Amino acid sequence: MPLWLELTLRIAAVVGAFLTLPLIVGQTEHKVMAHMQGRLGPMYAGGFHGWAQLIADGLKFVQKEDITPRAADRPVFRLAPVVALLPYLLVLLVIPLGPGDLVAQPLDIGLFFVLAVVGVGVVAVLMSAWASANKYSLLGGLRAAAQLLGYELPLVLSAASVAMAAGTLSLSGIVEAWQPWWLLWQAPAMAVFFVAGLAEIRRPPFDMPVADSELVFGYMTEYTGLRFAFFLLAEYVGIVVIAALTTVLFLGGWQGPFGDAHLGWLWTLLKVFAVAFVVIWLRVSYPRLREDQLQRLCWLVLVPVSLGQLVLTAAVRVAL
Amino acid sequence: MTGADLLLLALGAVAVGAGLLVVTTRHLVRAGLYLVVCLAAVAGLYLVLTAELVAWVQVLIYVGAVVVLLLFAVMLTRAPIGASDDLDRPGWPAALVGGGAGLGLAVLLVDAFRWSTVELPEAGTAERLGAIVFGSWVLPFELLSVLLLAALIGAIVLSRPEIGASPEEERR
Amino acid sequence: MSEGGHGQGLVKGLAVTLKTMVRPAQTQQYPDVAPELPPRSRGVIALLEENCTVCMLCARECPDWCIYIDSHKEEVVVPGAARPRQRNVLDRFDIDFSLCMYCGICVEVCPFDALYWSPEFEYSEYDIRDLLHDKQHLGQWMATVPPPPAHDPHGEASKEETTAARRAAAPGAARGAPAGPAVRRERPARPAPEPGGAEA
Amino acid sequence: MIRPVIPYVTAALLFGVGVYGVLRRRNAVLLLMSVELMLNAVNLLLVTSDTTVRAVLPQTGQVFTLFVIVIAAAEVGVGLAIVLHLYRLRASVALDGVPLTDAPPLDGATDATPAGPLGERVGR
Repeated sequence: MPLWLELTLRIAAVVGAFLTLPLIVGQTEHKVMAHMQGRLGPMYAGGFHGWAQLIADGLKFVQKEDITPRAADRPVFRLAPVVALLPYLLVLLVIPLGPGDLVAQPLDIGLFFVLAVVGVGVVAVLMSAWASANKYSLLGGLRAAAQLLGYELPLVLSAASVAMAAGTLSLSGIVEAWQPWWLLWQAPAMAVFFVAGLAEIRRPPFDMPVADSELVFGYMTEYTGLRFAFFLLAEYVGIVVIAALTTVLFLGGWQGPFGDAHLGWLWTLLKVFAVAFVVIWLRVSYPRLREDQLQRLCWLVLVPVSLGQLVLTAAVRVAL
Repeated sequence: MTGADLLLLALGAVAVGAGLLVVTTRHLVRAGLYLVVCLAAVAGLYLVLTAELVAWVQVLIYVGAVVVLLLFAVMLTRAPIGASDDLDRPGWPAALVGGGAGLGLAVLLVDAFRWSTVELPEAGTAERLGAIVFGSWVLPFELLSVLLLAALIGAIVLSRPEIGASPEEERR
Repeated sequence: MSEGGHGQGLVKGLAVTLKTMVRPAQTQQYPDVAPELPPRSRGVIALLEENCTVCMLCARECPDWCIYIDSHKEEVVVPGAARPRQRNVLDRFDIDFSLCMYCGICVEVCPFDALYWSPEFEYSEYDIRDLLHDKQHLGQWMATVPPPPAHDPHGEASKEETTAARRAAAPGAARGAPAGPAVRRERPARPAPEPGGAEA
Repeated sequence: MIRPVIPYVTAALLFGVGVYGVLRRRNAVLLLMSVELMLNAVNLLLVTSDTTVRAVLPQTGQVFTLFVIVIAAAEVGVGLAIVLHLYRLRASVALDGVPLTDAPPLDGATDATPAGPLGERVGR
């Protein structure tokens, strides 16, 4: 296969995943959330149990008027949704789906790349918050910035723990080094990473930046139509990314009970969707934290736990 | 001119252009956003120069944290939307000194290197840099951690003016 | 609260949602699947025109004033009577369902069972003016009124039966009882003695 | 195979831009941004010099760049704390409005002078 064809194929695959996985997660969220609340969820669009609901939503968003408030900073306002979406697309490039070549772009320091790029998303939040010329947006943006900066620390620390355990920063390398007993050894790091990841993508119960009962819709208040859809899409790609990272770092990626070599991609996808289900489950079960509880959880629980995990990881590594 | 040269040229132009916008724009927040572009372009330059780890550290620390902190501060100090008139002082001496420094250095460096070419060194991967940091440069590294701690404590002390006041005072 | 208390609560919350998820949903697929309403649901008010005597009680009691009644008097010449009788003829009986609050007072007060509750509820309109149902429209709803419930087998016997039995048992019960008093005694509890008195 | 003069000149120009910004800007946060530009210019210089200078220890320039980035992060943290404190004191971050001669009333929040300027502003 010539190089350019392979490259095109890989990028097409990533873009395909980028466009379908969030939709699947979104539809799952519709359905799971509905059933957890004793409802049925969407039932009409597409016929069978409303499978096409999100496509219909997308069509609706496309048709809606694209409003930019008069007082807004136009270019910044219009650019923000794209900036919110782009980092996640880049992250999907390096997440390994299966053993060997099943990754769009194997990267030596994949973990570092992922953490660095995910961190860029906060710029988009600040852009949209400030450019909206709306006090609720600004409040939401400031909340988001404080939250994202704070939770980046436990996120990176817990990821560092697993990188330390595996002795590599490459995501594929981490999966290869993973052993089932790491589930126990790295359990605190996994919990911290998952919770911090939830906060990074601003999912309930960590959705203070968009808290609709307090801030209208936070930094997304002024957005309409396609730009708003981009923000929503970013949220769902965020779920996929966090679930995939949790899978790859802590759940052994493509390692399964059997058939790793051929069914690896299936194991990865299964685990990703299982984690995504937990993300949705948490959203339904827990109420939103208060702003001070959020910071308290970060600095008084997650950071110490992740530091302790680092010490534990180092101790076990030295002992082995 | 190789492909790498062209990339360097383009990224350098973006970096310098965005940098110029940072220091000349009259929109406070946009200055921060141009800074993002500039820093990202510099990260791109690092990548072309095979300094992988440094590039991603640049993205993680600079774009993800430093610029966000700066933007945060801009918003906390009530930046207006749109142009502000009182950002600059009269700038001829500044232009003179800045232009002089930049162009002077540029001329010096051009004179030193001309149009010579060099081979790119081995990539600065995490493994190699880690070996060097923890091999030859351990002491500075440890000093840096102390510096960071000091900065952390300093920032906390500075941003809490109530420290030292009685508990009742703090609760007020 | 201890940390254990927190953890317990968190787990309990997850358990509740999970349990709810595997149970069947409460949602009714209404337009596709007709809802199972109780048989005596109050959907719309039906009018049995023949029973109406234009006593105006319903219109007077209606808290929303949403019942409009017009009538005229007609003379009915009864052969053998000294003079012609007068009779109210219903010209208009409208209920404005955009005003109605479904309290059911009109149905309660009607002394002649001219108004009934029908469980039919799908009569929304695109134009609010179409919610004014005239007597013809109201009469059409009569078809949907469910039959009255059967007597409770263990309950008290109906007033007609007991009265008839008493009459039959009483001395001098050879003559048949006139219909009027029997009907009147049928509803002793109704707080509307006026039409009954007028008829007597 | 690259021409190192391109990143070198980029670094020099970035440094000049940074100097210009430091001298020109009145707003303290913008000034910090300009300082970041200068630091980046130095970083770029260090990384580029790794390609041209074959030192005994390879990639020392990159290691130094890492160190500089860390120092820059610390600098921004403390610098912004100072700027925010200044804003709280004076409701402005214009640097040439800062009087360097008289000391700011830092003891304003203590019980001795409860109505001091700091006490008022903090309460806002």
